[in-house]
Amino acid sequence: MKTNRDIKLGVSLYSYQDNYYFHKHDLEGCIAAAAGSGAEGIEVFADSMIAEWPYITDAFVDKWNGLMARYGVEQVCLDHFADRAMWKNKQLSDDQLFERSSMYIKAARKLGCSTVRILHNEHIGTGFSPVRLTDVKEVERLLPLCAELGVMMALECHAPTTIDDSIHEPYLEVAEKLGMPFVGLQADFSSYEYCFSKAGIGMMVRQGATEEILHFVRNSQREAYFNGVPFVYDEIKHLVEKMNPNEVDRKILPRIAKKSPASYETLKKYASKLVYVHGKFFDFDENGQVDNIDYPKVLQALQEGGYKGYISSEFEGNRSMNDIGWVDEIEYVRKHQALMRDCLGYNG
Amino acid sequence: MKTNRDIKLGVSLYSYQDNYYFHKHDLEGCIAAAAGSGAEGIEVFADSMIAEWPYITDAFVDKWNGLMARYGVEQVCLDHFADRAMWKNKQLSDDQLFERSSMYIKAARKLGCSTVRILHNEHIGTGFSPVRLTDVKEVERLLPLCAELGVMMALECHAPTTIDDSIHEPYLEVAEKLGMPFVGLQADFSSYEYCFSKAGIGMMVRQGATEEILHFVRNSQREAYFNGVPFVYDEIKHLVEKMNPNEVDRKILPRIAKKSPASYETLKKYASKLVYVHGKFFDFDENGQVDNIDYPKVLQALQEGGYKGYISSEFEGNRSMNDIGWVDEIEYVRKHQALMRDCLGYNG
Amino acid sequence: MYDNHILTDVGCRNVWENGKKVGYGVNLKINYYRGLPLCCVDEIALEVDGEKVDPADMVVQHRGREYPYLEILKDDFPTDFYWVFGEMLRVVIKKENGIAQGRHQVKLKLATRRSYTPTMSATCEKTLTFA
Amino acid sequence: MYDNHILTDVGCRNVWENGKKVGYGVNLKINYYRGLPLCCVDEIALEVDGEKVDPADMVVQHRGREYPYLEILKDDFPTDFYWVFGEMLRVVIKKENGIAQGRHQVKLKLATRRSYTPTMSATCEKTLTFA
Ligand SMILES: [Mn+2]
Ligand SMILES: [Mn+2]
Repeated sequence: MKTNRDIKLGVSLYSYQDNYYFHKHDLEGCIAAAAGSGAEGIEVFADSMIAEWPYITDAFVDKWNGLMARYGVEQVCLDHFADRAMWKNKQLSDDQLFERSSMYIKAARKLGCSTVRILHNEHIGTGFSPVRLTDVKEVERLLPLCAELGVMMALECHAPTTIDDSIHEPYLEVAEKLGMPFVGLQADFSSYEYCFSKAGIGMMVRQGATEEILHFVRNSQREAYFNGVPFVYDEIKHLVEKMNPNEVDRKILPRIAKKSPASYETLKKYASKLVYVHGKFFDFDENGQVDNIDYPKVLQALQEGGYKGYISSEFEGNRSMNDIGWVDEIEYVRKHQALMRDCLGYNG
Repeated sequence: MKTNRDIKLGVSLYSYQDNYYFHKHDLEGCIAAAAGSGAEGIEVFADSMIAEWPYITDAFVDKWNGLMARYGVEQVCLDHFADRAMWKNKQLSDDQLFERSSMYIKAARKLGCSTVRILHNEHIGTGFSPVRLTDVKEVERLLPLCAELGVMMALECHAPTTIDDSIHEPYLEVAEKLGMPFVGLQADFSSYEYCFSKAGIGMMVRQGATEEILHFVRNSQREAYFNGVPFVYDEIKHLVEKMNPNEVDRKILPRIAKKSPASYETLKKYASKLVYVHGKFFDFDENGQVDNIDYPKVLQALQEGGYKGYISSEFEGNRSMNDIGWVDEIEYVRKHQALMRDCLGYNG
Repeated sequence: MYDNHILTDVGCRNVWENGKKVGYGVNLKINYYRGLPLCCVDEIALEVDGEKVDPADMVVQHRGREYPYLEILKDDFPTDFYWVFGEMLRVVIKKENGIAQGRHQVKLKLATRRSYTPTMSATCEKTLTFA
Repeated sequence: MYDNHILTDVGCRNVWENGKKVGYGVNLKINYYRGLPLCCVDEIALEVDGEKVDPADMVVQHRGREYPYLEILKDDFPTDFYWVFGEMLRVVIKKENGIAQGRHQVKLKLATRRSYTPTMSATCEKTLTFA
């Protein structure tokens, strides 16, 4: 349902991946699910739900626009990927990667999306991606095309990075240098996790971790967060040791024990400059709150900071729960949209 | 694999209905399954596995013949139905039913099937079917078409009837009268069940029957059969009463306690006149024998009686077992074909 | 036959027109071992959250065409529109504002007329998530 | 991702030509949340009844075309043949006389290269019935 609010709510169809993978819902069904949740914007992964990708025929464009009209929603964002490791022993050259990135940007334009989530080189920090993703040099080459087509490149700042991490700055600088303001920051709520979600506990236990230890660490994280003090794993490490962690625990703990939310103050300060936001979530607690991200605080910061644009539901709990059965993504997103509307005062 | 044996083995694709219904295998997959079991003949339900039914395009015919060539099998029989109760308050007239029956016969010819399993009015005796099926008068009208096209109408004699039941005779008489020998008897092994199959026990128990009673009755049936004496339910009725049968038992018992195999001598006597045979089965016992039909005896009677034609596997256990999970029809048919080859001495 | 499977969660969702919900639909599979002409459907009865769906609100979508449910029950409805074995038949319930997104208890009774056996009725009850 | 589902029993069967078995095939689903170009397949390794399938015997069937498996691993293989998300990729193992009809223990290792995460490998072992 279209509104003229400053902060609008969308859904990334990524949230419905199991429905699509297992053929419960096709692209139209996923759009219907998003519209039915009360969202007004659609983010689409062309690589997932446009079966003719990497081509987009006029017939598909017509169908797409028809779907937007039928479901009373608008296209918001298309996700770009940087598949540089295209072959076993050979990678795309910078020129080739530029060509592919252009393909995503043109596709976004064809589908009416004003934003492309660009997979920039510092998306998840440095040192994890096996290849150089879309770096500053590539973005600089893409800017004229984006300016011509009016497509904004959103730099998704995903945990472990944050929107104020200086590694994203060179991208903004190059846009300023060229006088082409077509690259901007995108927040992903993964940066605001104050503990790990219980969605993952089951899977970790099935992989051999000790349930009691996971709950103990998670509860310590929550206690610290709600007491307003930083969580320092080293302070509870001796207690964990007494619980006899096994090898799986020892492998998992350094990764999940790192959680601490980025600053809400900084988020508020940056809010008016953000070009897109991912409302990441994994699961809810008994009170209907997201169980590891403080949505009221995060949304308050965005609202008070004057964010204008879309926050799109990005449900990721499916991946940690679907190994033992069906995860009702549609229901998760529905609740998530209702929660966000609550936080933003849209229900009153 | 094609042979020039007198008795050839086929598979009714009916056996693979769950594979088709749940989209594990399409028509080609079912034919591949039949060919892979070692069968050389295919019986097809146009109503089930020809998606364009009631039309058969030339393109389908070509595909069909191509499949027969690819899998080294031949088309044997197409199943006719007599959907006279076509509407809620109105039935097909005799003329209309004749038209529909003609449609099946022409379809059989198009697909190269020399036989149509005709759903004649006494298929499962009298008094059960809610409408008049294809009766003698209809068959008389169909005979000239069958003669012209060279298609044999097989009167499937299903339990509770038998091949020597006089209710089938008028059909043969009318063919003789017209001098058009295009209707003949088809045996279905349901007439040779000497007890009920254990395939059904689970489902009956899930419907509320008492497992101990079912096993007791079944064991009594088996004991009688292997001792060469007729099974008379009234002789064990007092014992069943002591087991406190509930209402479900009382409803089920009269139906399942009726089993007694038709005469092998009669089968032998009729064998050379039969035009088709359904190797019906539900389940195997621990020794790999069909658990309620004496295949060695039945096949011996057919062989000694000089049967020339196809025996097609007709697996029906799926229907009594698939309410609690996947029934591996392909494996059942594979074992069934091997058993029939054994009985007929084709493996030595 | 196939009682547990006649009601599917595939494509279970609201139906929209011009940004508004105008109904909702479910996909059914047949309760028999073969396909049947649509006119052999004896009854499709739906109950949603304990409330009976008015048959007059139901339409049946089949191979790109749509028929009011009550139409397929009429005498002389064409005999060559087959509900194909294993394929889904879509039933849409016309309803202003559709159905609330989320889980609903749905009960289906499906009865079909067959050649040589009496009309067979299958029943299936499931919690379905409507998108 | 989707480890339990990458190996399917759909269309699991022998492949025939002129009345003879010439191989057998299985259908795979992708181990990722999106489709990938075929050239991003890093490895498809099959083990049947404990025996490794020779990669040289494998062909990949995709949208009406067939490629030797080793071909898709080669540098400069086209980048626009997508293994569509949720769709099956058919792998046929060429083998005289195919595989014995019935149940076999099949193990699949599927590795795919992705944009920002290292090559991910999923493993799935199932008893499959080959028709
Ligand atoms: Mn995100
Ligand atoms: Mn039969």
